[in-house]
Amino acid sequence: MTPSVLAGLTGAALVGLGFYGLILHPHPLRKLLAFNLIGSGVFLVFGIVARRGAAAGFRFDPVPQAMVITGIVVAFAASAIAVALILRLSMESRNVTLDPEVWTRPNGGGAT
Amino acid sequence: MTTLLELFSVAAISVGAFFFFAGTVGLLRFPDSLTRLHALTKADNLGLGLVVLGLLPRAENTFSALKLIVIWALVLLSGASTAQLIGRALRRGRK
Amino acid sequence: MSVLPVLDVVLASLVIGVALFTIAARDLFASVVGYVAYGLLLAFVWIRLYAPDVALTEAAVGSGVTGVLLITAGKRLGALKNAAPEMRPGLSLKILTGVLAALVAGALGAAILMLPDPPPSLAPEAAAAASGAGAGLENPITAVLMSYRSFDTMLEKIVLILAVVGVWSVGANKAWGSAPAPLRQSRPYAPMVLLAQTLAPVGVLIGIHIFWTGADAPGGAFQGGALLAAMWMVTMMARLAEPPRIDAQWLRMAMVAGPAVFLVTGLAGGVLAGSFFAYPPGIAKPIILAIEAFMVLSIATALPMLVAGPPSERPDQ
Amino acid sequence: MNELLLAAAGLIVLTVAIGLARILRGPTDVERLMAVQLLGTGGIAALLLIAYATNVPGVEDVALGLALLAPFATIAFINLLDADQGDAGV
Amino acid sequence: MAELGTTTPGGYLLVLAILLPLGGMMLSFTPGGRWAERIALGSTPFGFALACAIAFDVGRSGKPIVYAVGGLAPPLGIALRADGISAVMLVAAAIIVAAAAFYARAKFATPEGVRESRSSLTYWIMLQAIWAALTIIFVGGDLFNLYVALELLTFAAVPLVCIDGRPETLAAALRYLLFALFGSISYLLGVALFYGAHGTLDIPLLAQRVQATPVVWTAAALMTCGLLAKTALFPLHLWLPPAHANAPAAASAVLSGLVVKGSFFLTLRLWFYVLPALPAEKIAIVLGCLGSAAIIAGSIVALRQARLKLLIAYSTVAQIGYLFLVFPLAAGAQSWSAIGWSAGVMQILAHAFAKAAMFFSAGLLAEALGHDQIAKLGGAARVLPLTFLTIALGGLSLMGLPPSGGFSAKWLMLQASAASGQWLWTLPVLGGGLLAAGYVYRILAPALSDERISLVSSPRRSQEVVALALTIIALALGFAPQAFFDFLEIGRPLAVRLP
Repeated sequence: MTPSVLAGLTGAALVGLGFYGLILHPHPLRKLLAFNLIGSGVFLVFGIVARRGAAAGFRFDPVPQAMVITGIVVAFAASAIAVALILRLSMESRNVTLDPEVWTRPNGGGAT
Repeated sequence: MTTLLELFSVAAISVGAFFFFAGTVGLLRFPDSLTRLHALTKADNLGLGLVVLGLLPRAENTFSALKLIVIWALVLLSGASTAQLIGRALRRGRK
Repeated sequence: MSVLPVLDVVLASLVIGVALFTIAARDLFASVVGYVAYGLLLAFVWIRLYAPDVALTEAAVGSGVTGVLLITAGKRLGALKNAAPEMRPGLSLKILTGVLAALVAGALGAAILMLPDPPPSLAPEAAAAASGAGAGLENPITAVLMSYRSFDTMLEKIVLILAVVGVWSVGANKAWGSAPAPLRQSRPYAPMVLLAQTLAPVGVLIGIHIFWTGADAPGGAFQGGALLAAMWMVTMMARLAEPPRIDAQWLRMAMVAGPAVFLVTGLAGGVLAGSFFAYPPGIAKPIILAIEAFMVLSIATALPMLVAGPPSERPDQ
Repeated sequence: MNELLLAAAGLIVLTVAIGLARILRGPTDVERLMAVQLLGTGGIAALLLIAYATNVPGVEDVALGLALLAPFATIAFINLLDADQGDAGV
Repeated sequence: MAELGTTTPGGYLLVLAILLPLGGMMLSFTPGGRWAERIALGSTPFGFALACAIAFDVGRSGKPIVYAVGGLAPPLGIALRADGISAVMLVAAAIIVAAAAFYARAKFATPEGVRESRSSLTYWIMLQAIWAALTIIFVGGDLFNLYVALELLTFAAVPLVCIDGRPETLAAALRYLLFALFGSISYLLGVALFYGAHGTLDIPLLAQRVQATPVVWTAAALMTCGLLAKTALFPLHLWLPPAHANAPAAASAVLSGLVVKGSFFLTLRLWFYVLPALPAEKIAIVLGCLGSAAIIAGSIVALRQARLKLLIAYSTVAQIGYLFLVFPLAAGAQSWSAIGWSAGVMQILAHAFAKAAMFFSAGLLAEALGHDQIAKLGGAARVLPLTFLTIALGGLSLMGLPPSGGFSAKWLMLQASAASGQWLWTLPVLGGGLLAAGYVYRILAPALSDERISLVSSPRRSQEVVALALTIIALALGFAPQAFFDFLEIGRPLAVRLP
């Protein structure tokens, strides 16, 4: 098994693991970690695509690698927003659940 | 590279790897946090130091060699400082 | 048979093992620590994929900046005992999700094994562009980021600014304009100050070095900027510097500088080089380096602000 | 010769990986961080060894970056510990 | 196809249309304060003019206009392309963004005595960012570039949801963010596979190269799932109602009217532009069934809502369902697929305008009455006649009664079902119309009663007029001439078929 195939299968496994965590974990920070696992799995898939594309004197195809760098930056920005929201939510309500039931107030309203 | 240098390099790297091994054993087997911290810092400083020492003769140019030394110095510095910080926190009985 | 394949298998199983731990750990903080370790491991995987540029990015962002962000969040949320949601998913849901996840992973794995051979690649095109109309950059990734797909790169920096505004916007109304809370609440100990005082100047040099070599060797604006950002963070964590007020003009100008210069240069390209976001031949490399220098500034200011969080109501201590 | 470097790298990765059991076992958060720190240092060593064995350019810079950022997680953690304890420092 | 990689005469307009809101956003951020509002409002006429110029250019040449960014043609470079549907969407987005900006002046003007306030700076910056992201989504020609635009859209939309900072809005924003992040990462995974299989991400180049291989199917499935999560198609819709109902009206209108259309637009791009060569009849039927389920489920839940804004948000879930009927009704290169295509685009436009107007009205109503409980609306129509006229006319379009864009869309859908022999699709179309009549009646019936109701404050006439103007556009779409539908066909790859 070549390193790139191995990394690709690792990426696939990470996506599966993250997917499982994203759906099942009730805590939003755990969901965020799971999302980041999926993200890195996806980047690994880009990585093997880049590695396979070695040609013309390059040991890799630079285009997908550049995309991974862009992707890492975007994923970090996403994590920062999510963390800010989670921390704010925990400060406001001492309850960080995302369960819609909890937030449905029978007599709520007046939102404009 | 002369044979002697080669031998030195291999020896240093092997001992370095051994120190990592020892550090890990310490981290896992030592009874309490402070002794584990002790094991960790040894592995950090000596293990990496010896590996760097072993790689120095293989460096292609002075700049590469300099980078190796800077890496070691940085790890030494941060290892020592964080060990102090962790030790302090542990001594005060906080986790 | 070489040692390398064995190493690869060890590395892959480690990555999956730590990822599994991150998902399965009972304790929230343990899971966060697992994720930080995971970020480190990924940097190695990238080296094995001949992607030192990505490894550098992963090392700087994955292990440094994200580590601080997540550890802070994990520790704070772990301290709130009643913050943990009560409900636990039932077994049937677990099995169902597990099967679904396995299906996704299986399909993806199969797709990866079925990728065509010989693989398609833009490497030849990139090589041709680098020798012809390209930017005269030896590092093909920098050429992709700054020339062929510069539009993406500019957008990505704008995403960072937007994220900063998004993070600020979750703050309290009356705190608007003031500074985020300090990264350390109390006075620092001497070893921490010493560490920051030594680390920061060395780190700044290394950051600039990595940015500068990025045109021709692995490295570049983002990696260099991320290291500089980390150095600013370490000085703030040791209270050698404080987070700036969010309405500070210099801060906002620094954050906008990169994408703004990029945008203006892109527009100017329409007049001077015949196409928006094209560079005049001959002087492409210096222009790209100039844009990158501003982007380093933007990244070095935006990342710490993302970690520092929204403006705080409490007066600085 | 390169095989030897790689073997050393593999050995180091393997041992520090075993050290990661500390993340699992804890018992305290401090110990979990120690395991990460060991992984960081061991990782730097392994990275340098692999770099010299396989001749990938730029790996030293990656190691340099990792070395710079190694103490970050610990410092952030200590800062939060002190904040929790209302400690004024010395 | 080669000409789709080279710049055409009007191509530079596309770059300007993107850079205008991007530049405006950065320019607003630096000085902050009142400048953000001024720049956002000031740039809307220019953006509208650019969108019209693009539409004019596309119409005149009868071909898509193209710009190769940096003078570098795909596959290495990135191309921007505007065809008929992009041009129409650009104009619609410019109008709705301008309306939202005008409407939002009342609530998001920087208060007296402060240099800058949290909610106003956030609103004006995010509004421009949404506009920029949508512009890129409508004209982007490269799947990765579109990914960055999708993320830009998410990061701009999420803070708008929790702009008033109550805990339940924070939870809604967080749930939205997690769904959206899942959606974009799933999309990105598909992009990786496409690149790995075919070495390009440029839409027309990819369309030439794709074959029905397992890799392509996997990529398409991943991207579609991701986009569906972002579009809030049933059963991935759970995040939408709390997010859209909790945002301020000036934001909800943009979120419901435009933002979900962004990811839907990319779903269209994926199946009709990247993958027209795939035999995707079964996928089209699955999407159509999900859409039908969304129509029925969304409408029924809307019928049971106590709050007006939640009702309107669930109505969005239902109306999104209609959009997905376009997949079975416009599939392939049949004689009837042009009808289905027209129906889909008409539904996007009619819903965008009508829904934005409804949210504006709901916001006005809640501000005037101090609540938005449907049960307590008795007599409100007599004190807020203009607002209720808007709700009634918007409701007309949602139900699909003539004369309205909603009627045209649904009528065309029925025609396409008939022409293609897919009679079953008429059931959700008609059933959804009846249910929509039910929930619109639920709002209007108590409001038209004789009860007395007191106002907390009287609504601003200018805001009421903005909302009414949007509904009038939604109605006027019902009179769209054949030339308009011909325009929508420009650049649609019909000819590409598997042998």
